[in-house]
Amino acid sequence: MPVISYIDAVKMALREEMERDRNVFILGEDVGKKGGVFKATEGLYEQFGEERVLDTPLAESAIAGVAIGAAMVGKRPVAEMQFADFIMPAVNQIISEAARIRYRSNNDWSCPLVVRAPYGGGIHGALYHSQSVEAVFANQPGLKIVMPSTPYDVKGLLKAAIRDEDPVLFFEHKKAYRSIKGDVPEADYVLPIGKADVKRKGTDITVITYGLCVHFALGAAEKLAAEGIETEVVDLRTVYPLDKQAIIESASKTGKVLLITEDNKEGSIISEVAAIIAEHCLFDLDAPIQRLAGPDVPAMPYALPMEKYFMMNPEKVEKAMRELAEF
Amino acid sequence: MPVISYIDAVKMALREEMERDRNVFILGEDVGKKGGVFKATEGLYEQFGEERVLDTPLAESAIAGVAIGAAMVGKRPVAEMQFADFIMPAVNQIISEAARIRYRSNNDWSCPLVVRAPYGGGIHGALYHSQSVEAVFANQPGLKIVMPSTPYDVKGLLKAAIRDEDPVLFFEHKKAYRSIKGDVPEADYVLPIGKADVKRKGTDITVITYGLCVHFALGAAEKLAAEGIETEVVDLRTVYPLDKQAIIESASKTGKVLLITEDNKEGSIISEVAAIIAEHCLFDLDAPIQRLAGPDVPAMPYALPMEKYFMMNPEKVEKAMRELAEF
Amino acid sequence: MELKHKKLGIADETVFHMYETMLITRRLDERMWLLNRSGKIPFVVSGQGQEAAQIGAAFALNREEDFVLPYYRDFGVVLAFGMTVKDLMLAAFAKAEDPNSGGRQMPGHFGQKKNRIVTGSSPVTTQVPHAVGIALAEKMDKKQTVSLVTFGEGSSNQGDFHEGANFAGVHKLPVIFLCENNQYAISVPVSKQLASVRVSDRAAGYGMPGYTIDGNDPLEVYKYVKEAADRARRGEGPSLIETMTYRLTPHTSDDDDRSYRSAEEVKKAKLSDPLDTFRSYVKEAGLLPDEKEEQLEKSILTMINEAMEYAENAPFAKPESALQFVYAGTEQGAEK
Amino acid sequence: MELKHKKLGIADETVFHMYETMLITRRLDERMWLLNRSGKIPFVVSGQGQEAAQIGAAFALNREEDFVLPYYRDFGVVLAFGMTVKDLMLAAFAKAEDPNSGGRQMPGHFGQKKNRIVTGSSPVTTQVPHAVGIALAEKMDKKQTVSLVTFGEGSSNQGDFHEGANFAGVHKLPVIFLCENNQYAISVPVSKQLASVRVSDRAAGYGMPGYTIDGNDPLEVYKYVKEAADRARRGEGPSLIETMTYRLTPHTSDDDDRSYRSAEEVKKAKLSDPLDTFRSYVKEAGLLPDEKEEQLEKSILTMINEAMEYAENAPFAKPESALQFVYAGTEQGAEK
Ligand SMILES: Cc1ncc(C[n+]2csc(CCOP(=O)(O)OP(=O)(O)O)c2C)c(N)n1
Ligand SMILES: Cc1ncc(C[n+]2csc(CCOP(=O)(O)OP(=O)(O)O)c2C)c(N)n1
Ligand SMILES: [Mg+2]
Ligand SMILES: [Mg+2]
Repeated sequence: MPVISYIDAVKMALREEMERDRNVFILGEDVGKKGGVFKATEGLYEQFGEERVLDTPLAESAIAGVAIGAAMVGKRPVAEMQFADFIMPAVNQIISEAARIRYRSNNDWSCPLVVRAPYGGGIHGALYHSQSVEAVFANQPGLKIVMPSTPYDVKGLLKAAIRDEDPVLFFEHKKAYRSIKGDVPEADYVLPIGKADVKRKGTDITVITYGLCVHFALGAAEKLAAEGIETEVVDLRTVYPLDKQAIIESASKTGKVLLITEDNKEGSIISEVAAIIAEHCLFDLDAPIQRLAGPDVPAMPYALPMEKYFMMNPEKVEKAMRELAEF
Repeated sequence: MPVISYIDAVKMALREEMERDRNVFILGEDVGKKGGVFKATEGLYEQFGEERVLDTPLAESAIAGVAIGAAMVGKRPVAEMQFADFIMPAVNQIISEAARIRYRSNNDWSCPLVVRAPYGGGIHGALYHSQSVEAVFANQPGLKIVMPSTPYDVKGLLKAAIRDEDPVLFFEHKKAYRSIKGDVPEADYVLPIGKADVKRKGTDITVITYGLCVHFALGAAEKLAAEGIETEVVDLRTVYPLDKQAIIESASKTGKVLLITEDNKEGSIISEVAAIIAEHCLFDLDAPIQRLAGPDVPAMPYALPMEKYFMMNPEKVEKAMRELAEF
Repeated sequence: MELKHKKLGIADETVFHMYETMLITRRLDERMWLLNRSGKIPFVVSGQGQEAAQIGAAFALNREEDFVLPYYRDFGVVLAFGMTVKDLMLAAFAKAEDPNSGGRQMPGHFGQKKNRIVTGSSPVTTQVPHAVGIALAEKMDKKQTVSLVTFGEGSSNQGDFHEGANFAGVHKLPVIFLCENNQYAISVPVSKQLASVRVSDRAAGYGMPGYTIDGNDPLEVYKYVKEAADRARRGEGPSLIETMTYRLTPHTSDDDDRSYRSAEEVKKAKLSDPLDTFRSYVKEAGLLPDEKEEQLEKSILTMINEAMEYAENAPFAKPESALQFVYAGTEQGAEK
Repeated sequence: MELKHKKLGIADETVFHMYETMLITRRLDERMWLLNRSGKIPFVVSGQGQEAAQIGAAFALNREEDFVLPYYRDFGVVLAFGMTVKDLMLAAFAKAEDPNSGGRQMPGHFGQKKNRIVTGSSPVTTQVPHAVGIALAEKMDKKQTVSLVTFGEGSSNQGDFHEGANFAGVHKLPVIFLCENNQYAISVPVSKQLASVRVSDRAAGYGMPGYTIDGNDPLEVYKYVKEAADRARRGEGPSLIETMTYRLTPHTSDDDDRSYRSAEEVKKAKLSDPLDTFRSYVKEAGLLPDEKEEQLEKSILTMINEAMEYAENAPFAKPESALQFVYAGTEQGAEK
C-alpha cells in the first residue's frame, strides 16, 4: 500500500471517481489550468478537459447554485470553495437549497452534490484563511458534513461523498494536506458516511475529536500509554449528523470524556457531542465532560504568537488528557 | 402600565430610539410605505420620513452590507430581514464582516448594527417562513443574538441592541407578534444583553428555553405547581453568547434540567446549554439533561397536521416537564 | 393584414391552445382567491396580469424536453408544462397527493420532475443559478434542451441573478432569463428597486442580448422566447427577456395593496388585461366562436370544480410523514 | 502642446507628488518581495502594474475628507491617504503597532480610521456595499464626502458588487466604483470571468455612467475619478470606472504564474509599466531633473530601510492579546 499525503488522497479520489463515472465533474476557482491553489485538482484538467474541470467566475453562490442545478438533473458535481472561509456567500444556496431539495419536493428531486473546502489554521492564514466553518452548517438536516483526518479516510470518504445521493460538505484540513501522510490502497473503496471511527482503543479516558486534532490526540495517547493510561480516540469523521451510537458507546465505556475541536468553543460540534453524552450516559460518567477548543474570538490572528495562542496543538491536547485522566 | 402586544413593543422601541437619536435609521424591504409585512415599522415612515425609513431593493446582502457601512461611520442602522429565513443571502456580510470588524481592526473600527428578523413557526408559513435560524450564527464571536419572549423584554432589549456598540441579531417570534401581550412601561428602559432572566423561581426542576417556548413552559409550570412540583423557568433572552452563570446556577440548584427549543435538535442553542451544564454541574445533576426540540428534518411543512407534528406546543412541553419531574 | 400568429408560424390550434391555457390559468387563479376568502385555503399567491408572459414563453419552448424553473406566480408556465388543475388544487389544499411537495410547501412552490418543472423555494432568485447548472449539464451531455427561468424585477437585484447570468454568459449556456416585470416587489415600486430604467439594460453586462417587450401580448413573448430558444440551441448562449406586465392583485392573500398604490392605478392597468386583449385577438382571428367560448368556459369550470372537490376531500399526509425524505433512504422517517 | 496635467488643472507640485507616491508604492512593493524571498516576511500581495490607477484615483479625491475602501493591492491608495511606509512595514511584519490590525490580519488588509481608510477583509467584494452604506450615512448628514471603493475585475462577478451598485444607483449615492482590471483573477483570465467585454458594460444596469480607461495613465484616471467625484458631490450619484491594467507579478507570493500565463505575455505588459511611462511624463514636463530624481530615489530608499528596520525590531502583540476586542469593553480579553 503506498504512503501518500492527505492532499494526494483527495486528488486520487477525484481522479478515480471521474474515471469511474462520466457524470462527475469539478468546478471552482482556479481548479482547472492552475490545478487549484493547493493543487488538489492538479492534472485533472489535462486528463479530463475543461468541460469536466471548470474554472468558474469568482462567485461562490453561483458555484454552489450551478452545481445544485446540475446535480438535480443527474450530474455529480464536486464544487470547490477555494477556502472554507469563502463558503459564506454560498450559504443561502447550500442551506436554503441543497439541504432542502429532497425534503421540500417530497422525494421527487434530489441533490447529490459535494462541496469541498480546505479549512483550518496553523498555516499563517490569519482571520480569513484559517477558519473552521462547520458549526455554521451543522444544524441543517438534509446536509452531511464530513471532515476526515487521514489520507485513508480522505479517499474512502470523498468517494462515498461523490456517490452519496445527498449533498455533502467535505472539509479538508489544509495543514494536513502535506503534513499528514499514510497508507492508501490503490484499489477502490468507500467508507461509510455517518459513522465515527475508533482510531485507538482504550479504557481509561475517551477523546472525541475530528480532523487534525485526531493526530494530536493519538500522539498524546502514546505518551500517556507509556505511563499506563489507555486512551480511546474516537474520530467523528462525519460531524453532521453525528454518530450518536459510537459517541455513547465510548463515553459509557471509559466514563471520562474529553472533546476537542480547533474551532471556537461555544456552539461548536463538540457542544452537540457533549449534549448527546449528557443526555444518554450521565450516570456512567466519572468526570465532567471536558471541552478543549479555540478561544471565543472571531478567528485566528496572523502574527505568529497570537496564532499559536489560538491554534490547537499537541501540548494543549496532552495537558487536557492528562488532567482528565487524573480527575 | 399599558398592556401591549409583542409587535407593538417592537414598534415602540424603534420609535423611541429614533426620537432619541437621529443616527438611528431603518432599512429593509417594505419597511417604509407599507410599514413592514408584519407592520412592525408602521407609522415610522410617516413620522421620520423616507430618509430614515428606507425601502430598499430586494437584496439582503446589500441591506446588511449597506447597514454595516453606515454603522462603521457612526450611524445606528436597524436592518430588517423580512423573514429570518431570508437572512441567508446576508450571511457573508454578517459573519465575515459585522462580527469581525472590531476584532480584525484591533478596535479601530466597530459596527453597531442591529438586524431584526421575524422567525419561528406555527403560523402556517411552511419551510421558508417558519424557520429558527439562530444556530447558524450562534458560533460567531463578535455577534450577539437576542431572542426575547415578552413585550417587556422586547422593548428593553431592542433598545439595548440599538445602543449596543456591536452587531446584534434580534430575532422576534412571529407567532408571538400578536398572540403575546404584556405590561410595557411607557418610560425609557433597557435590559442587559447577555443576561438570562429567571421568569419563574422553582426548586424541583429547571426549564431553560427562549422565545415562544418560554410561555409554554410557564403555562405548564402553573399546572405542575398545582400538583406541588415547582419549576424554575430560565429565559435565555440572549442565546449567544450565553449567560453561563445563570445556566449553571439554576441547573445546580434543581439538579433536573429540561432544555427546550423550537428549532431542530442537533446543533441547536440548547446543545451548547447542555454542554455548559455537563461541564460545570455534572455532580449536581439528578437526571440526564433532557432536550426537547423540533425533529431533525429540514423545516416545518405547510400542511397543518405535519406542521403541528413539528411545532413545539404546550402539551409537548408539559409532558416533558412531567417526565423529568418524575425521574 | 396577416395575422400575427401566422407571421410567426404558429398554427391556429396552437393559438387556441394558448388561449385555453391562459383562460384556465386565470379561472383557476380566481377560484383560489374565492377559496381563500371563504376560509377554505390559507394562502394564495397570484399571477393575474402576467399570464400572457407565462403562456407565451412556455409555448415557445419544447414542452416535452426543455426545463422550466418557474417562480411563484407561474400557474401559466406549469399548466403549459403539464401540471394539472387537480395538481394545483392539491397543492392549494396542501394534500398528500400534491405532486409539488406533498403538502410540504406553500402553494406557488412548484416542482414536478416528470414534467421537468424544477422544484423551487421561497428565497427569491435561487433558481437562477439552478437553471444555469441544468443548462450546463445538458450541454455536457450534448443535448439540445433549453432552461427557462422566470423571476420578478425586484428579484433581479439579488446577487444570484448577477452571478448566474454571468456564469451562463461566460459558458454560453442555453438559458433564457425571463423577467416578469409587474412594477412592484410587494409594496416597493420599480423606481425604488432598479437603478436602471429596464432590467434588460443588464444584459450587456453578461454578454447576452436583452429585450424589453410587451408582456401583455403572448404572441410577442412567444416570438422573443422562440428566438432566444433557437439561439440557445444553436450554441449561441443565453438571453434576457423582460416582459412588461402589471400585478393586478395584491402581492398575496396576506397583502393589502391599498396602502402603497392607488385604486385608479390598478383600474387603469386592468384596461390592458392580457386575457381580454388575447381574447379579442383569438376572436378576431375567428378561432373562438361564441358557442366554442361558452363551451370552453363551461368545461374549465367543470374541471376546476372537480379538481377542487377532489382536493378538498383528499387526505393530508400523515403527521409523522414529516419525518420522511430528509436523506435518501429515510422513507421510514428520520430519527426523531 | 499643452501638458496633460495643465489641461486638467493639476498643479506641478501635485503631479510631482503623484509621481513620488507612485515611486514609493513601487519601491515598497519591491522591497516586500525581497523580504519575502529572503524569508523575513511570510506573505506578499502586490500591486505592481496598478499604481497609476491607484494614485490617479486617490489624488482626484479630497484626501482630508473622503473615504476609501481599498482592496489588497492598493498600497498606492493607502499611501496617498496618509498611511505611512512604516505602517505598512509594521503590517508586513505583523507587529503590534500595525495600525491596520495590530498584526491580526495578513498584509494587504488595510484599515486606519484616522485616515478614513475603511477596514477590509479577505472575502472579495464585501467592501462594495460598505462603501454604499458610508455614502448613505454621509448623505444623510448632508456632508459632501465621496466613497471610493476598489476591486478586481474577477470580484465584479460577486453578488455583492451587483447588489451594492444597484443600491447606490437607486439612492443616487456619492460612490465611485473603481475596478482595477488586471486581466486575471489568480489564474483565471478575464475571458473566463466576464461574459461582458468590459466591466463598465455593467454600469447601465445600475443607472450610472461607466467608463473603461487606460489604467496605466494616472492623469487619465485622475480625470475620470475627479469628474465622478464632482458628479457625486453634486448629488448626481455613483459612477463605475474600469481601469485597464496588468498584474505584473504573480497573484501573491504563494502563486507561481508560469502555470497559466506565458513569460512573453508578462514581458510585453512590462513595456507599458505605468511607472516608466509616468516617469517619462514628469521628466518631459521638466518636473524631475536627474539630480532630483536621484535624491528622490535615495530618500525613498532611506525611508524604506528605516521603516523596515523599525518594523523588524518592533514587538509582536502579546499572545494573549488575541483575546482582546471581540466586543466593546473586552480590552481585558474575552473569556477563554
Ligand atoms: C431572499 C428573499 N427575500 C425576501 C423575500 C420576501 N418576498 C417574497 S416576494 C417579494 C417581492 C418579489 O418581488 P418581484 O421579484 O418583483 O416579484 P413579484 O412578487 O412582483 O412577482 C419579497 C420581498 C423572499 N421571498 N426572498
Ligand atoms: C469570496 C472570495 N472567494 C475567493 C477568494 C480567493 N481569492 C483571493 S483573490 C482572488 C482573485 C481576485 O481576482 P480579481 O478580483 O480580478 O482581483 P486581482 O487579484 O486580480 O487584483 C481569489 C479568487 C476570496 N478572497 N474571496
Ligand atoms: Mg415585481
Ligand atoms: Mg484581476
